[in-house]
Amino acid sequence: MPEGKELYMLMLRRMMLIRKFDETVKDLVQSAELVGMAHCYIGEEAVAVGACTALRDEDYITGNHRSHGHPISKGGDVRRAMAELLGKATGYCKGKGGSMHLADFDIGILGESGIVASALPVAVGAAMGSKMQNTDRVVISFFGDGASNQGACHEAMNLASIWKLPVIFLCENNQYAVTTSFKETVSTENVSDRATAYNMPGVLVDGQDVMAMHEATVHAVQRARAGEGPTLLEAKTYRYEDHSEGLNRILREPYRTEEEIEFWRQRDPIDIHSKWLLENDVASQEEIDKVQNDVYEAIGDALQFARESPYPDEADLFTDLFADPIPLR
Amino acid sequence: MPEGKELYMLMLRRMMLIRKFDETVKDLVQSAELVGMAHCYIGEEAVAVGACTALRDEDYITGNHRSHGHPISKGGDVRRAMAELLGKATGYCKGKGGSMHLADFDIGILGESGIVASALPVAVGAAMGSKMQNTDRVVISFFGDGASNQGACHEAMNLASIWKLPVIFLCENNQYAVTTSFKETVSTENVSDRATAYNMPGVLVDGQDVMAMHEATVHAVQRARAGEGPTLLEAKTYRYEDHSEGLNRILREPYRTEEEIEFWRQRDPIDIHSKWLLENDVASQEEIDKVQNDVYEAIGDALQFARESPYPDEADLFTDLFADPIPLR
Amino acid sequence: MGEITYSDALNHALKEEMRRDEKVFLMGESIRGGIYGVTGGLSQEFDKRVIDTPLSENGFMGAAVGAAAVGMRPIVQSLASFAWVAMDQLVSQAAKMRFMFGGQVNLPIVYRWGLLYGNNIAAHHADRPYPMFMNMPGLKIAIPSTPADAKGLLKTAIRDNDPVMFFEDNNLAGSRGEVSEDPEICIPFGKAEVKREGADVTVVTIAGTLRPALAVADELESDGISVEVIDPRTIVPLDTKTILDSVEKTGRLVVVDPAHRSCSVASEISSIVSQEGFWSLQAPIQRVTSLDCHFPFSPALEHLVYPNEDKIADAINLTLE
Amino acid sequence: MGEITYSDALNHALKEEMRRDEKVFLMGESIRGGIYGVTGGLSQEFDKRVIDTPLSENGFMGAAVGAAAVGMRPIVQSLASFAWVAMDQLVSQAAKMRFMFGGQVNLPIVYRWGLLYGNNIAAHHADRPYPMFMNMPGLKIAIPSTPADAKGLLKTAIRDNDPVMFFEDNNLAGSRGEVSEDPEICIPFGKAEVKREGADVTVVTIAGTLRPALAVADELESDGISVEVIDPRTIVPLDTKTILDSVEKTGRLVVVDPAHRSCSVASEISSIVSQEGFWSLQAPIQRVTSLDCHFPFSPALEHLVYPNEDKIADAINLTLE
Ligand SMILES: Cc1ncc(C[n+]2csc(CCOP(=O)(O)OP(=O)(O)O)c2C)c(N)n1
Ligand SMILES: Cc1ncc(C[n+]2csc(CCOP(=O)(O)OP(=O)(O)O)c2C)c(N)n1
Ligand SMILES: [Mg+2]
Ligand SMILES: [Mg+2]
Repeated sequence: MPEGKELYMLMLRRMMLIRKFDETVKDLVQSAELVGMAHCYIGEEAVAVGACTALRDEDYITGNHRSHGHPISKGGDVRRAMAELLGKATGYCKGKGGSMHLADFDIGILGESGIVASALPVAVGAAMGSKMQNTDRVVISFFGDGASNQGACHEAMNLASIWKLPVIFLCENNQYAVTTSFKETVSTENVSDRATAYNMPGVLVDGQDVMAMHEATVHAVQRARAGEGPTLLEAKTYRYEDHSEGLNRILREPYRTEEEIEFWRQRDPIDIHSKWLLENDVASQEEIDKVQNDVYEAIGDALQFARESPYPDEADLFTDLFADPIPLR
Repeated sequence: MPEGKELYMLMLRRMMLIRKFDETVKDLVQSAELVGMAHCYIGEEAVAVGACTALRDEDYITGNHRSHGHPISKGGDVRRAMAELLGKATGYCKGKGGSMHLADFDIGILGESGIVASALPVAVGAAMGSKMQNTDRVVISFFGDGASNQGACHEAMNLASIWKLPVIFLCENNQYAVTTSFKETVSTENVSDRATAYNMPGVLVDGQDVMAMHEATVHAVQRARAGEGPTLLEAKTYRYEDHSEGLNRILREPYRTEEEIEFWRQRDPIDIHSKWLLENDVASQEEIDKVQNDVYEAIGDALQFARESPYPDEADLFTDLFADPIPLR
Repeated sequence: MGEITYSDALNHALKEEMRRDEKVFLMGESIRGGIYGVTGGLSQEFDKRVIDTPLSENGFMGAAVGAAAVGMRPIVQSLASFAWVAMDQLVSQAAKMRFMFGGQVNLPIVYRWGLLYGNNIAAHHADRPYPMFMNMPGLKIAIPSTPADAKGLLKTAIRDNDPVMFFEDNNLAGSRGEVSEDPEICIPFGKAEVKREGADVTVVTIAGTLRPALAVADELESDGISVEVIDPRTIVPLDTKTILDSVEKTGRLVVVDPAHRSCSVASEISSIVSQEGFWSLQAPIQRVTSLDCHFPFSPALEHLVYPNEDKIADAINLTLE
Repeated sequence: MGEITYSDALNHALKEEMRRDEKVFLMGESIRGGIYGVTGGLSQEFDKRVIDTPLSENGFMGAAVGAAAVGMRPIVQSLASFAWVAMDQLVSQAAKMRFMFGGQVNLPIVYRWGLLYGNNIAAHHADRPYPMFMNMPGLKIAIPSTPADAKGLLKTAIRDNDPVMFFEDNNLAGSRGEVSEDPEICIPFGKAEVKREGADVTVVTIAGTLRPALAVADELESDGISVEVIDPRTIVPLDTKTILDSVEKTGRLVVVDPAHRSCSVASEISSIVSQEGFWSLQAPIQRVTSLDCHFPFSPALEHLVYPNEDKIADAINLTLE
């Protein structure tokens, strides 16, 4: 696992990759080249990047509908991700999943779930498997403030706690579920306050600060690997974009103020980290710009790859439903 | 609502009614006169009686599979309850519900659910309805330690809290779910510790002491009527019987010790209350004996009523599915 | 009378019924902002009767049962794919409560389910669970396919004293049609509508498949094939008589249903007709359904799963062979 | 070979497969004590591989998916009526995951569901949801009706690399039959068994209805009516060929299914045969199912809902009219 400068630059790179990836997604939705639904992670990059850089390749993550940041943070391939979004055969899921369902089992990305909170029990199961097989692999399960009100969340956290499983429940509290403020739906002040109900540590982290996210996750990972059980991390963060691309067009009333959005834009995770790199003499502006340029190129390349990739074939429809296939009706 | 001696004697009477009712149920199961499943409340009587005597007739309760104590505590008719258990047309549900599904909507008994924790959201809805209709009716939802691990429990408590609904969540912690100790399934020491996760008071009560149960419930009811929202009460209690009648026959290994059972028998709720009545000169032994005799008579009468009642008619099958009926297929 | 959209027709039904009866209220996720179209403007007029909920479908769909049990008339809004997380309350409480308690309680609840499919929405959002609910006693099920049916059936659903599963096909959201402004016009449950008369083949359609079926019928007209198209509108209760009468006339039946094939409504209607209309049938009944395969995201694949005009035309032709 | 009970047959299958492959483990509520019969003795031999869970079905049934995704082979035990609370994990994860992720992952999970009905257990415990799961792609479904099938199908289910819904009819728990002791005998999925040969009418039975159907067949024999009885054993995959071949021979079909009527497996089989076997049919197909009504508790009512010998005999006679 990278350390020191290598780590810090990797954080920068991955945050920038996500940003550029999702800005491209925005454009593609606007031009109708990308069909279906897409939920951008812009503004929240530090959360997944800080967390996933605390993991080994063989560790696991599960994610949700806001779905591009998690796999990219875990080292996912932006080409295959972009191809998936365009429904191409070269995509992560051969075009069968689309934006909300990226997965790369080879590097522990156990997949994103479009059903809110539905991946949490799966994450618990992966941790069970890890423990039963005597590996020390840990699992991070990403979920939103909205998801925290689902029953699945309760059951998953309790199971993980009583069985002391190596799971980190990482709540990305971007403060809204679609248009509904978490203050109106979560009965405690913070989602992490609920950790006491499961006898696990609950840690509130600044989700705009990739270094803080990383550090908090490192602790939780240590705890998990040591067999001490799960942790609930809550990252306070913000999404700049609509809940999903294009949704605001049909919104009758704004649900958040321009000031609020602006406040959070001032706390941009990439800016904060860039500044930190500069102020601590970790990297020069040129180095940062170079990462930026590399990332632009990588995403440009990914888009080209996706565009040039073939669509799946009719015959592909009839595969992948079962491992031991049966005739389809 | 009764007070003073009238209340204390009512408590005694209802506890004795439940005890005798369920002892009769035991016999009926043994002799195979009662078919299906039956879960006895023996040993836990103080919980529901202490709680329901803090309610008005028009207040609501919901219950679970351990299902005879709740309606009797709320003033339910033992004749109609017993008739229901025998599947008779005169039963509360015309024989359609049976032991696990007693209800009396006329006096706020919104029904027992055989699916564990499934009545909690219903209770929350009744409280919503109460509030929307500007009544000050409150709801008590009874559930077990096992039920506390269901997602429905989490969702119900959070909803009640954010909407400040007049619900009391009353956990009957008899320490086991079938053969599984709550210590192995609940991640906190007490179920009531989870109240903080919903920003509501969590109160641990001695479930063998009907006076303590009553007092704790009175407080929670006041809070609910005042619009201050829900409370989580946890009654530590114990069931003397099998999880359901006859289950131990097929059990391979005992899951609790004779000593433990004996310990709790020494804390019998009816004994404790009788002693209290005597020691505080509220009632004489003769008065207590008289209640006992009355109760024996009432249950004897209920059994006779149930036995002599007719079974439902074939035609009854085709009613009650819909209020605005459609042809049945 | 005027032409309005399917979405607006639903909106009007809600508005009229909420004005008519103050016990009617609405619950759902982010519905006050009207993000999903239909509820726009309602929070302004009815304020506290339009409730934004947390993401706790099992919780609030069960709360609807409790509220109904004590005298309210809740309407719950969600997407069909989110029924899975709430299944226990829908089945164990909404569908079973009345019967189990011997008829002591009425449960006037409308669960409004958006049906998304055919729009590259992928497997997690594309469910069409109405056949499953049809296998569960205690639930009425309506699936309107025109603006007029949408309004008229929703009004009936709201006034009905039983839990109604009301499926709204989002593919029709913007489709337009004549809709009466008379607030007393309700469409009774259990009455199919012959959407197009014909003599040679009966086509029964569910939800959004009415439109491609009508298009095919128009096309085949020029080949001299006369197709009768019937929309049952409610599948519980199901108007078997209208369907059987039609098959008696035509001797041929195609059932089109966007649900997966096995144990679909198409299967049910097919088995009813093959039993009760056996002696009228001159050819095997054909089912045109979604394949028993999840909806893939890719635009290159999705349409292969779903019934379409070609498949409907082929099926009709098969019955005429 | 020896006569053992249906429950013991299941127990043997579990034991043999757990010995064979240490990735196989068991989860469920209070299963270590063996209270539900089948798991008795397993916790003694396999200790940590037999896990008592909290009452969190959605949680642990989803955990099974996660465990399977990383290489384990979980077996989950529950009752069919408790599927509702876990529906999201069963549908959104177990059934959809493999397809949605383009085949990246195998999910070798067996969900064992006890079917209770016909024992005055009332509506909350009497569900028979297999037709609903049949409407959901991605799940294989087995429903054994004899001890030999129970053992052989469960072994196949455990070795299969896909999620299998395995329904165990508790009415059969104590029924006895010959069962091979050879640990390598597995019964393949998708192969119906002709349980009794006959020439006049084909009766297809699901789950526990095999026994009353065989009894009726024996009785009708003396009236000179020869009944063929077929148990599909798995409904996904469904062996339509064996059924169609039989109908080709007999020209008559009765399908018996303890599920509710609408959108049942009986509906599905009926609609398949009425389409693909149309020209063989000499009489309308009859379905004998549970009514579209919940199971009432009362001993006076419950049996009215359920298929029984009389209803099966009547249906057979109808096809012969
Ligand atoms: C069970 C379920 N209910 C509703 C939805 C629709 N939905 C998708 S995302 C979302 C909001 C989720 O909020 P949160 O968990 O805070 O995540 P965020 O979008 O803010 O990242 C909703 C309501 C869904 N996908 N699944
Ligand atoms: C959803 C669900 N899962 C499992 C069961 C089977 N079951 C019935 S009661 C019970 C134990 C319940 O324990 P608890 O909630 O503590 O109540 P107690 O029986 O101890 O009063 C179980 C597992 C059920 N009825 N519903
Ligand atoms: Mg959020
Ligand atoms: Mg208990």
